[in-house]
Amino acid sequence: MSDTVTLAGPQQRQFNPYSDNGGTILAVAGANFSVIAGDTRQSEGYNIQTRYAPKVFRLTDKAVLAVNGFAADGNMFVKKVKQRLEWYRHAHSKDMPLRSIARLIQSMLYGRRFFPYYVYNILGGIEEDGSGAVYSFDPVGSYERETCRAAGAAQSLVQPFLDNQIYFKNQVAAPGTSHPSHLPLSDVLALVIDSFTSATERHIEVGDGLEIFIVLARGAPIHGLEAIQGIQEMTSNAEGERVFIVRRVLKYD
Amino acid sequence: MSIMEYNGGSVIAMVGKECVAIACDLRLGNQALGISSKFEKIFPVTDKLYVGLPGLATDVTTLKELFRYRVNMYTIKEEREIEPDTFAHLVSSTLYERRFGPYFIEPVMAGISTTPGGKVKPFIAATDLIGCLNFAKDFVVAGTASSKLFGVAEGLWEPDLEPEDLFETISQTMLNAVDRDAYSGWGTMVYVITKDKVIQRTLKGRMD
Amino acid sequence: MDHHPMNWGRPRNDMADPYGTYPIPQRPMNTQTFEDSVQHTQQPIVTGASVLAIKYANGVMLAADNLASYGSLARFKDVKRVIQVGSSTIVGASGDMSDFQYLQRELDELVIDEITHSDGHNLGAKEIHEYLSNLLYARRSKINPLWNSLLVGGCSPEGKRFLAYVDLLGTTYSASTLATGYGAYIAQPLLRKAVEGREDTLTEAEAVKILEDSLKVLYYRDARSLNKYQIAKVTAQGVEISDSKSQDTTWGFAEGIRGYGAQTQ
Amino acid sequence: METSFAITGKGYTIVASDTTAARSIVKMKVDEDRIKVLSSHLLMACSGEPGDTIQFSEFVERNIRLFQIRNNYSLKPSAAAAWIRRSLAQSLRSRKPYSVNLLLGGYDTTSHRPHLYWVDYLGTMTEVPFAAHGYGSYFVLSLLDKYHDPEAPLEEGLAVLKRCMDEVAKRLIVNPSAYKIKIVDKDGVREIEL
Amino acid sequence: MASSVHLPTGFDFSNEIRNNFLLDKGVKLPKATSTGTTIVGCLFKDGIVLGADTRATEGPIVADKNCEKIHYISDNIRCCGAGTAADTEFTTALISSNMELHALHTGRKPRVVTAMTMLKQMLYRYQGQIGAALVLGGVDASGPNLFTVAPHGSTDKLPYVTMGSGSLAAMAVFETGWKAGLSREEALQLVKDAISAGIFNDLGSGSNVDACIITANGTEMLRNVEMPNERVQKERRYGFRRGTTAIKSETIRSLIVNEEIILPTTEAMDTS
Amino acid sequence: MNTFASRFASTGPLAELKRAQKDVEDDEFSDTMWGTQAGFGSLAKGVPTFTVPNLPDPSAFLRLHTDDHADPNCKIKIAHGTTTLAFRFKGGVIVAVDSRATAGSYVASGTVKKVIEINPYLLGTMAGGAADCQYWETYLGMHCRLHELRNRERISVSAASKFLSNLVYGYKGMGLSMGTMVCGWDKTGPAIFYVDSDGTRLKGDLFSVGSGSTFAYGVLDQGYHWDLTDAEAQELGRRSIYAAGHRDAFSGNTCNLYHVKENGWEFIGNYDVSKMHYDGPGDVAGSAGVGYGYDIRVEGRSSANPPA
Repeated sequence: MSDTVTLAGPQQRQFNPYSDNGGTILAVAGANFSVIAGDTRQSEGYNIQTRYAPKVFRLTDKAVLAVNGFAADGNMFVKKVKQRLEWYRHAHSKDMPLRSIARLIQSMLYGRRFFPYYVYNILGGIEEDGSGAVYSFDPVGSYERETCRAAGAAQSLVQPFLDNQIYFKNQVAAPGTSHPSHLPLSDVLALVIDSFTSATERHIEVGDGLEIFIVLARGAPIHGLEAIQGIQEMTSNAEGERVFIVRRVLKYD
Repeated sequence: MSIMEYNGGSVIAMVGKECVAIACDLRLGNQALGISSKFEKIFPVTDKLYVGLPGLATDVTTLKELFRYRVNMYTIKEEREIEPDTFAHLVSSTLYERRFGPYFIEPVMAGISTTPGGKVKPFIAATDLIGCLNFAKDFVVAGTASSKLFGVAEGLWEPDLEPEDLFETISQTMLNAVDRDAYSGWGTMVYVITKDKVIQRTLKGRMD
Repeated sequence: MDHHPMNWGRPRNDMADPYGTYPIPQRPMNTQTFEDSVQHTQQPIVTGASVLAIKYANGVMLAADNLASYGSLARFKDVKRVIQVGSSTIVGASGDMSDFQYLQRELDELVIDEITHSDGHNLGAKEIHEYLSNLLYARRSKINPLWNSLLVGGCSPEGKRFLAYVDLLGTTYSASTLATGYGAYIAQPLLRKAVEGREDTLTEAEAVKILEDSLKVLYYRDARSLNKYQIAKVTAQGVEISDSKSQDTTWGFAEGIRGYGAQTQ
Repeated sequence: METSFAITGKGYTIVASDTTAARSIVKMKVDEDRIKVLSSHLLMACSGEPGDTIQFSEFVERNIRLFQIRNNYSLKPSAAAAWIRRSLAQSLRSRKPYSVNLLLGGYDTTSHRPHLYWVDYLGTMTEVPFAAHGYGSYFVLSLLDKYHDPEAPLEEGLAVLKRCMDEVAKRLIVNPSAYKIKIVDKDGVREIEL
Repeated sequence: MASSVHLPTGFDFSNEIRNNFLLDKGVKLPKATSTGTTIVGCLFKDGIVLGADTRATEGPIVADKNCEKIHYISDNIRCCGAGTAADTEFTTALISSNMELHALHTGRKPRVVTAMTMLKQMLYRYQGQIGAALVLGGVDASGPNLFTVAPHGSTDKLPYVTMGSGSLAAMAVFETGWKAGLSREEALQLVKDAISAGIFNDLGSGSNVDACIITANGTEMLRNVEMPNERVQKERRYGFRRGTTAIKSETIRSLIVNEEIILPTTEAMDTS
Repeated sequence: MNTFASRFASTGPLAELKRAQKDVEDDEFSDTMWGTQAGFGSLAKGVPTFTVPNLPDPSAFLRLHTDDHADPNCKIKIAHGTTTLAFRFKGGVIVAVDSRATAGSYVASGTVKKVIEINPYLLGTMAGGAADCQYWETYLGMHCRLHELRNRERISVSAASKFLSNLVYGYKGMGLSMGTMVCGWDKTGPAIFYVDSDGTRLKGDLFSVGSGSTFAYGVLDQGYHWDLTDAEAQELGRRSIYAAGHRDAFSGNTCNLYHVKENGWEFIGNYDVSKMHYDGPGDVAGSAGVGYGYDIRVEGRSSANPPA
């Protein structure tokens, strides 16, 4: 490494500006919807700080952001993203498209390359062409568009399960058939819930509550959503995409 | 890097209806570098009992030899085959003996025993590297992919699977878990043990 | 950047010299004794222990003892760790007391600013909590933290209750029961059991009882606590912070105990 | 920067090892033979901690010889490999472990099969169709994945070996100047020049 | 190899040198299973109630959802273990066997203090290296006895004790609820509450409540006396169509010994 | 005492660093921040600025929290691992990369796009910190476009790579991790430049970068010569990435193949490494139609030599 700033001396280690608040988030994109979910436990070490701290936030009617990692960084980051989106709305009189939000998040994260936000982000929503999309980020801003992604404490428990059930990885299709490229919403919701109940069983930092956001493309069929117990609509504009939220209880132990 | 990741490898065992299954990956690595794709980590103890030894490869061989020796001595002295739960305790005490200088192995055992009444009893167990036994009713996992295996198995496993269904479940669990682990993979081998036969299959898994 | 295949892409170890730049290998060096770097508050000095808070039917109630410790020394026994901010907010602090006093000054300034605006808006607990979380997060981002864990409770004149936590890292959360310090381990289980699901029915007397029971357990078990405490409540009618009081404690169980092992007499 | 390779082919095993003995930045010797002939059909290439390699290979050589004198027959490659691995693993538990990496090539005269064992300093052993130790392994394993053929006649096997040497010469920062190459087949051990 | 079926007593340190050698190379040792754990014990009017949760963890992963942490020492003595799971398991097993020998030797019912002394002497000898934090309880000729034993060998004698990562949560429950002369039902309920406080407030503890009631009349082990954390029904079933997994090769070994009885065919005698 | 003095000195690197830190402390997104400001573009106002922790040694801080090799338990795991390669031959430039990103031992993604399409004539590859490559190469793309607008001609590969090299050299020692190949076709013909975060910039015919690069070299060197046909060259690229994907734990999943020709780059295809192992890349030019895998290739062949 160069000698630009060689400041010899031991680093002060008493104060660690980071903490880990556990929890897990995941998102799945469908043909014309996307589902973004996170548990609501916030913990530090073996201590449950609160049983309800949301990790998933509605940004616009077509974009939902899930953050996981260090809660203070996460909340601050969401606050700043919302601020930038608000500015955009004032300047352009429309919501920022999803792919632009993704790029915005990249440059905001990379702006802290040398003092990173300890935040894993997953952005889910509807693209301008009406397709469901999921963007996943690492803490310093590398991102890619995917169909499904889990992040956080139990990512390594949940992600291979989703690989198997959503991408049909390692499954040979029955003779004469092929695997569907997109699953229907009801299947995705069931998989999301099972992912979280499984993660709750095996990971101590996952539990308490589950919040699932569903973003539907403009004019997409309601997929029988109204039948889901306790569903709430959070849409702000009647014309465009619709956002719903479903809450479930997870184990408290 | 953890010492368990030096050579890599993972093992899982599951219980089915009057049967058990145990699976391992076949990779032997030298950290990131793959050396061999034929390194089996599951070894027969008796006809109906298999032990999987994921961990540091030199200890895999050493312990395989040690267990074979001790089981043979047991068989000679007692003039009967070792029962699965007896073997589990043999494994446990062998490892705990080295509490302060452990073998870097987390054994997984799967077998079936027959009760005096003639009922078939599936048996699985795992220990940590110093011999803490875990007798689970559903599945046990060990190795570098253990957290991935836990996640998938918790999602896919169901009680009372027939041998062929158990094979599918354990295979899918193993294949998808090791695909997310850099240090496991390079092929998978599965044993399904039922009361009258042992099916051994090599799976067509990802080779990267 | 390290280019070795096993370590590719990671930061390079500067002690090694992979490119052979220098003909002499680097030798280990002894660091200078007085080589100190920028010093901020890197550890708390005079500290307060737990603060407890719950929501109840009429508002929010906070409790904290009056002790400020200097290490293991019970140094100051009349420190007020719960303060009123504005008309409808109470803030309880644990952690470094000097940092808390600085915060008090900041909060006073904030309130005075707000009054001088006299624009009909009032600083509620939510706003004060937001202010504090921004302040503490900004200070942690400068690696110069204010070493406190704060509980902010409030109740609007309409009766809307607010209770939230913020600490030196800027971590925030809210729940119907909160506790800082050892209270998070010792009192929180009791509070959760007593309060969860009954936030809207607990009477004031019940709330006081719950807090006092928890404080008593803390006094029994937390070596940095004192049997002299204040209970503050904030309701739609405003803030009320009690005088210091104490409880009867019993140590009778100790009578029957002989030794710690085989002794019987 | 020691490099050794070995490959098996139709009825033979070739073991090659570079001949440079270097200490720090100095080459001490350029014709060191690191391949020990353990018995009539067994070869062992040793690399690793200087000193340990020689001590360990001689220890192994003498014991294999002793076995032959006592029993009047030689250990088969698989048996010899198991014994050598065990010795190495046990030495690791002693106060001064041998820190050596081995390639063990042999020819089993009873089954007419060539054998090759890859053994590292921890006592990890596996049988492979081709193997390498040292930094060279990072370059030649992928190459051998593509070019190695278990049924290749000796000439082809040597040609593949040549590829390995060329590749290492091309890419490795310190180019081994020369290699010692030994072949074991049904007729026993012989050394060749390439 | 010095290994034998009859093992020499004590630990085998032969891997120690090698492992230190590996440690020096900068590799990390894997974690042993630990029981973060809430374990408790309290006195009541007729005896002792012990309690434990049933979660075993490896780091943040739950290794065993329903393990047993109340270990058998003798008929009238039980011991709850927290800390390194293997250590609690083997330490209690060793003391249990020594207690049995001691009982046979003396011909008397074993006393709790004897077990306590054996445990503290053993743990002290290993200077905290054996990570077992124990709650020991039982009823003997001297009445009910309840101890804690810390990993370094220090002990404590109190009417109500807790150990493990959930000990603070459980102790809070005891401090508010325990009084001298509790009835059996009250004591059991208090222990259940204390363990539940650990299960729901400490991430290292979880799953079910085990309890054990020891009185002069006998010992009652209440395994899984409360199961507040059963997994909910999954939303879907995850069976696979047979043939979903691609296989490369298969060998089937039949364990049924097929005996075909072939009667010796009487060859036509060569009469020529 | 020297360091004590330097703490209060107004000259020297520490003071400079402090000034820099002070500048960014107050406003994280200063006016020069790249991207939209309140929705209004503020392009090319200069180099972006970054928040630096207020510590004597920020790079040690970064390393403490992000170097997953030094401390596997570090919280912030930046995606890593890769094999990329590019070579020049008579038909242009072949660029082939794998698609795996690992965080510790966890395979974080198997679908990473490691070729960054800077513009229709320029490709950048991505090895090292994924974010570093993505960000700086996107930034490079912007400047290449600006160069085009200013000068009415396309930027040369050499200039583009020099620009990138200068950019990252400015952050040397701060903890960036990037090993990239800028490939393209300009007036001088096909060109490849290797640029990394140390500030190295090398022109060459054949490079492979990343943790699996040695394995790729092993295959690449043996099959490479200038007069390869297009089909042969593409096959060589695929085969080399397969080799690395197979042997290196941190590379694999799929191979993305690009071919840069005179009129711009062309995406040839995406090939699954495991499928290449068992069945080969499929029906594509240059493929022999069989699996690359050693076991597949030598199936049924034995080295036993029993006497006839």
